Amino acid sequence: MNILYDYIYYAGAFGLIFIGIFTMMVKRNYIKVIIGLSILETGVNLFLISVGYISNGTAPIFSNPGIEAKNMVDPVPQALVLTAIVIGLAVLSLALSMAIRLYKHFGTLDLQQIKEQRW
Amino acid sequence: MSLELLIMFAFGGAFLTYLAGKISSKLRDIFALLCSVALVVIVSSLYKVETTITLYNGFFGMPLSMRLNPMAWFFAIAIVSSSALVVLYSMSYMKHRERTDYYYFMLLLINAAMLAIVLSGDLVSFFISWEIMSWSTFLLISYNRNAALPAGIKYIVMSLIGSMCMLVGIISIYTAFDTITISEIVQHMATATAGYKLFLLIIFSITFGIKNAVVPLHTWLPDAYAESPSPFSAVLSGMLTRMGIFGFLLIMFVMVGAENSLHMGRGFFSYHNILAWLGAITIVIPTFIAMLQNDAKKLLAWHGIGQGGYMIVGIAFGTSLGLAGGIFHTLNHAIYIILLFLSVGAIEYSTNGLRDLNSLGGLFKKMPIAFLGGLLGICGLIGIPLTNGFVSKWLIYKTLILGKAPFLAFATLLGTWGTILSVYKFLHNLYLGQLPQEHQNIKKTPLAMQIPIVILSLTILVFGILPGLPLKSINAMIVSFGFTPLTVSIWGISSETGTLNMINIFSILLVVVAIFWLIFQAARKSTAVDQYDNYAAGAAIPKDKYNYTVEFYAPFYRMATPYLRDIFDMLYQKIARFTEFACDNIRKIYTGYVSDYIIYIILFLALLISAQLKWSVF
Amino acid sequence: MRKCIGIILLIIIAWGILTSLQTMPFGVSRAKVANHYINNGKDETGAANIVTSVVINYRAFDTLGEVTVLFLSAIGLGAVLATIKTREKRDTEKASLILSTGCRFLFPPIILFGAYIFIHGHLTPGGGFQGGAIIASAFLLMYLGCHGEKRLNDRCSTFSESLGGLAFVIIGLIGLAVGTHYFLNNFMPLGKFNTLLSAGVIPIIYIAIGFKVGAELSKIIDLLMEES
Amino acid sequence: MIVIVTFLIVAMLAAAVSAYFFRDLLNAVIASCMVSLIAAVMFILLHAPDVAMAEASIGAALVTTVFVIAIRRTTRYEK
Repeated sequence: MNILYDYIYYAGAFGLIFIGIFTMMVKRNYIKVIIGLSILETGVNLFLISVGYISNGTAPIFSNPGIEAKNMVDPVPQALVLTAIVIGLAVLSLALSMAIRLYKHFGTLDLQQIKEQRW
Repeated sequence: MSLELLIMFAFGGAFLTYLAGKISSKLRDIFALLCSVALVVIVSSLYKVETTITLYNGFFGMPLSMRLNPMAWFFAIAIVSSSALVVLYSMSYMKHRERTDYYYFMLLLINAAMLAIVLSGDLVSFFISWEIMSWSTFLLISYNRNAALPAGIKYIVMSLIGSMCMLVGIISIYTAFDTITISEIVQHMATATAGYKLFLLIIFSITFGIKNAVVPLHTWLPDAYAESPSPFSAVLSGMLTRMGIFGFLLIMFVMVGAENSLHMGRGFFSYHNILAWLGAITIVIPTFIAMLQNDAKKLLAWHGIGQGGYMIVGIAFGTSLGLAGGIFHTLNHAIYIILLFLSVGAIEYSTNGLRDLNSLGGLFKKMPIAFLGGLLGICGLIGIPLTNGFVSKWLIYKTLILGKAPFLAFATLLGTWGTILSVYKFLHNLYLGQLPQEHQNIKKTPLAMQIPIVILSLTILVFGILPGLPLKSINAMIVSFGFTPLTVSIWGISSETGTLNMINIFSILLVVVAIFWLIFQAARKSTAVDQYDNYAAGAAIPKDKYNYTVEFYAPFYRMATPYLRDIFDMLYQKIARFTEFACDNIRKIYTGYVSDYIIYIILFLALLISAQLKWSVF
Repeated sequence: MRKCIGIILLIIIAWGILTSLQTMPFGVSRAKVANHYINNGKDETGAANIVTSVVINYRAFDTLGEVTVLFLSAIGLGAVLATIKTREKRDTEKASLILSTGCRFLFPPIILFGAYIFIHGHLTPGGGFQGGAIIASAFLLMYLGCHGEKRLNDRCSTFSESLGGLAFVIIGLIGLAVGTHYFLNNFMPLGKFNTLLSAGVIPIIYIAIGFKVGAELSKIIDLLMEES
Repeated sequence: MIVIVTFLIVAMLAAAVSAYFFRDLLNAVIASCMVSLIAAVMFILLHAPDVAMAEASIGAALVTTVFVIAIRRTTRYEK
């Protein structure tokens, strides 16, 4: 049980990462590839946050006078992930706009067919 | 002070010319001419001045400096005066072309870069100027687009290989001696091992060999000369290619030192002997290839390679006589090849870009000045007495004979025979013979094109009769290399084994010519005929085209063709094609399919991880 | 085929990760820099939320770059979509009165909530990014519910976007000029801890970021929604 | 507690796997929205309220909307 408790978050994070990568590697639909990318990104964020976790810790906010500094979880990965999420949205919407453009041009989202039509 | 002024004038003039061209083309032409004339004035005012200035001190703690000594001055005056003449010539030649601002900018930039090369006092500024020169030359070679682009690319690829070799040499010198200033390198060189010196000699020889077109490395030259605009071909062949000779002098006699570079290796397989033999091959083969060319500029281009061989033989032999011959030949070659290119350019200008020897002819009466230039130019090229080529070739023959090198001497003589045969074809097919119908009303040669041709023709005669003028400063250069000085008078040169005195030859020839002329005048039986009459041999002349100069040397051509293929060019082409093929196949891993790229990334990660797990490499 | 290769590669990577995770136990240690932020952040920046103090004070230059990336992606999106000129007509049903009225009713409270989030960024969880996203979702609601009748005011969004970016940079430059001379220096008085008007420039910058992010995300949604 | 976390993670992975398998892209997007939502809950459990807020508002809401818009302008079904 202890081992499960230690590694359950990591397992979840890497599970997401692997599923995301596998989707990107295997799927031929462009939007499916982008969905894989977003799952991968969520996994990476989860992993970063769980690295900064402290057992029996508190959130890094001095909201009440009684909160002590030594129990706080690591704020640096949180700050990192905060910006990463926003950038992730920007990247995804850019990729999706490319998808729209590709569909307008080729009439399909299948990467194999797009590759064949390219020349 | 005037050295800074010189560099400032050279580079600033180039940029300002470009800006002036944006205002008006007439202003630009005048400005360019004034700039190049000012450079001539400044350089000639620096005669016999020896000075060093530091331009910039902060280049990684190494000073970038300029220095003036006899060698630098000699090359500098040749560069600036030839470029002034070419700028004057270009004023008419380039008048109705496109992109003339760019042309003048590049021409003056090349001029400035060459000045900076010969004046540079350290290897880094030498390298920078060398690169400026190479790149602007590339841009100007491909000025005419179309066929000129491959020529330019060929040039820049080979030139970059050379530059990279030079960079390797410079970095190794910096790591070995911790300095880049040439005068300090000279002092450190005494402590270096013989192997290191040989390494330096070879690696710099590749650079300068490419620039000077020594035979295995010559393939860029014919295309580049033929495809660039004619005035620039003149600069390219006259001075720019001869920066290679300057480099050879720098590395052999200044940096490594004469006593080292002339005793590198043993017997036949010594460095300077192999270089001399390469020079001999460079003389013979290109000269005979030149004979087969039907393009006037290509013919001259192959001669440009061949004449470079004489200089290499002269300086590789390494006696004061040979060195004087090699350096003097550099100057002479510059004079007559610029003259020849300018006169071909005049024909090109008049006939709207025609330079095929088979379709021209009989232009002698239409363009007398260009004919004069062509005639005196080929006289210099062959080395007929009273022209400047004679003196330098005499010095080289003399060196080879005194140095007991009969095969090399034979090679140089063979080269001269080939030269005579091929330049007769050149002269005849352009100026003599029948004038084709369509060239009856060709454009007149403008004055700005005639002046440089006349000046250069006179210079050929002056340097031929009074070789002492340039030989004095060449002598100073040789002394600065540590050789015994020659006894030079204004008429010629004298040594214990023989004397050359041009005034004697001149007066003898004058007397002989006078006698023969008198005899012919007295016993004159022939009558003057029309230019076209002498072909008919009594038969009626066909109206359209009757030109027996077509396929000159055809039997020789049939005989020699199998042996005269340019095998090095073919080799390089094969290497290039193989590289292209390999790259084309490597390119195929970029499938344009997102999932493949992800698989590559994951594959790389997996390889790293398995390497770490198996062998713990990190 | 592709699946087999993918599974094999992922198994290799999983194996490598498994061996390296054993040296990284869960929930015990903190990075050294994090200790500094937690122990001194309260006194140095005056913000109760340490994440905010890291984002806006200690790593504010990163944030500036990140906002720039967001801006660039909005530009790129516009550039990619701008060339599509085909205006296809889809027959969509008009939203009912209740739905559209509800959307219009909810719009101001959501905006207010977003503003609340980014104004209180230094006290409570949240801040400019989250607040900006909430504001963008308010606009999204208007697009979905009111069937494109109400559009984002182009000039207004551009103005607030550039105002936010400009305020960020100008405050940073003032910080460079005043006090200890580094970019985005917290030069204003820190105030009383855990009140709204505290923590120097942090609330101001977070408000600027809120404007900027809100305008950019709304613009992205506007670009994607238009013509469809 | 550990039971809840395990359940959440299993649900999250199941959502991700179903996002892989769904042929209907709209379903796949909803599944990935599920992943983001559960991840937001897990951020709360990991004491990262800021990130949870961002993930819920951006990762779950806005990303999904953007996907839906893109699917609407292209095709709905894979293949």
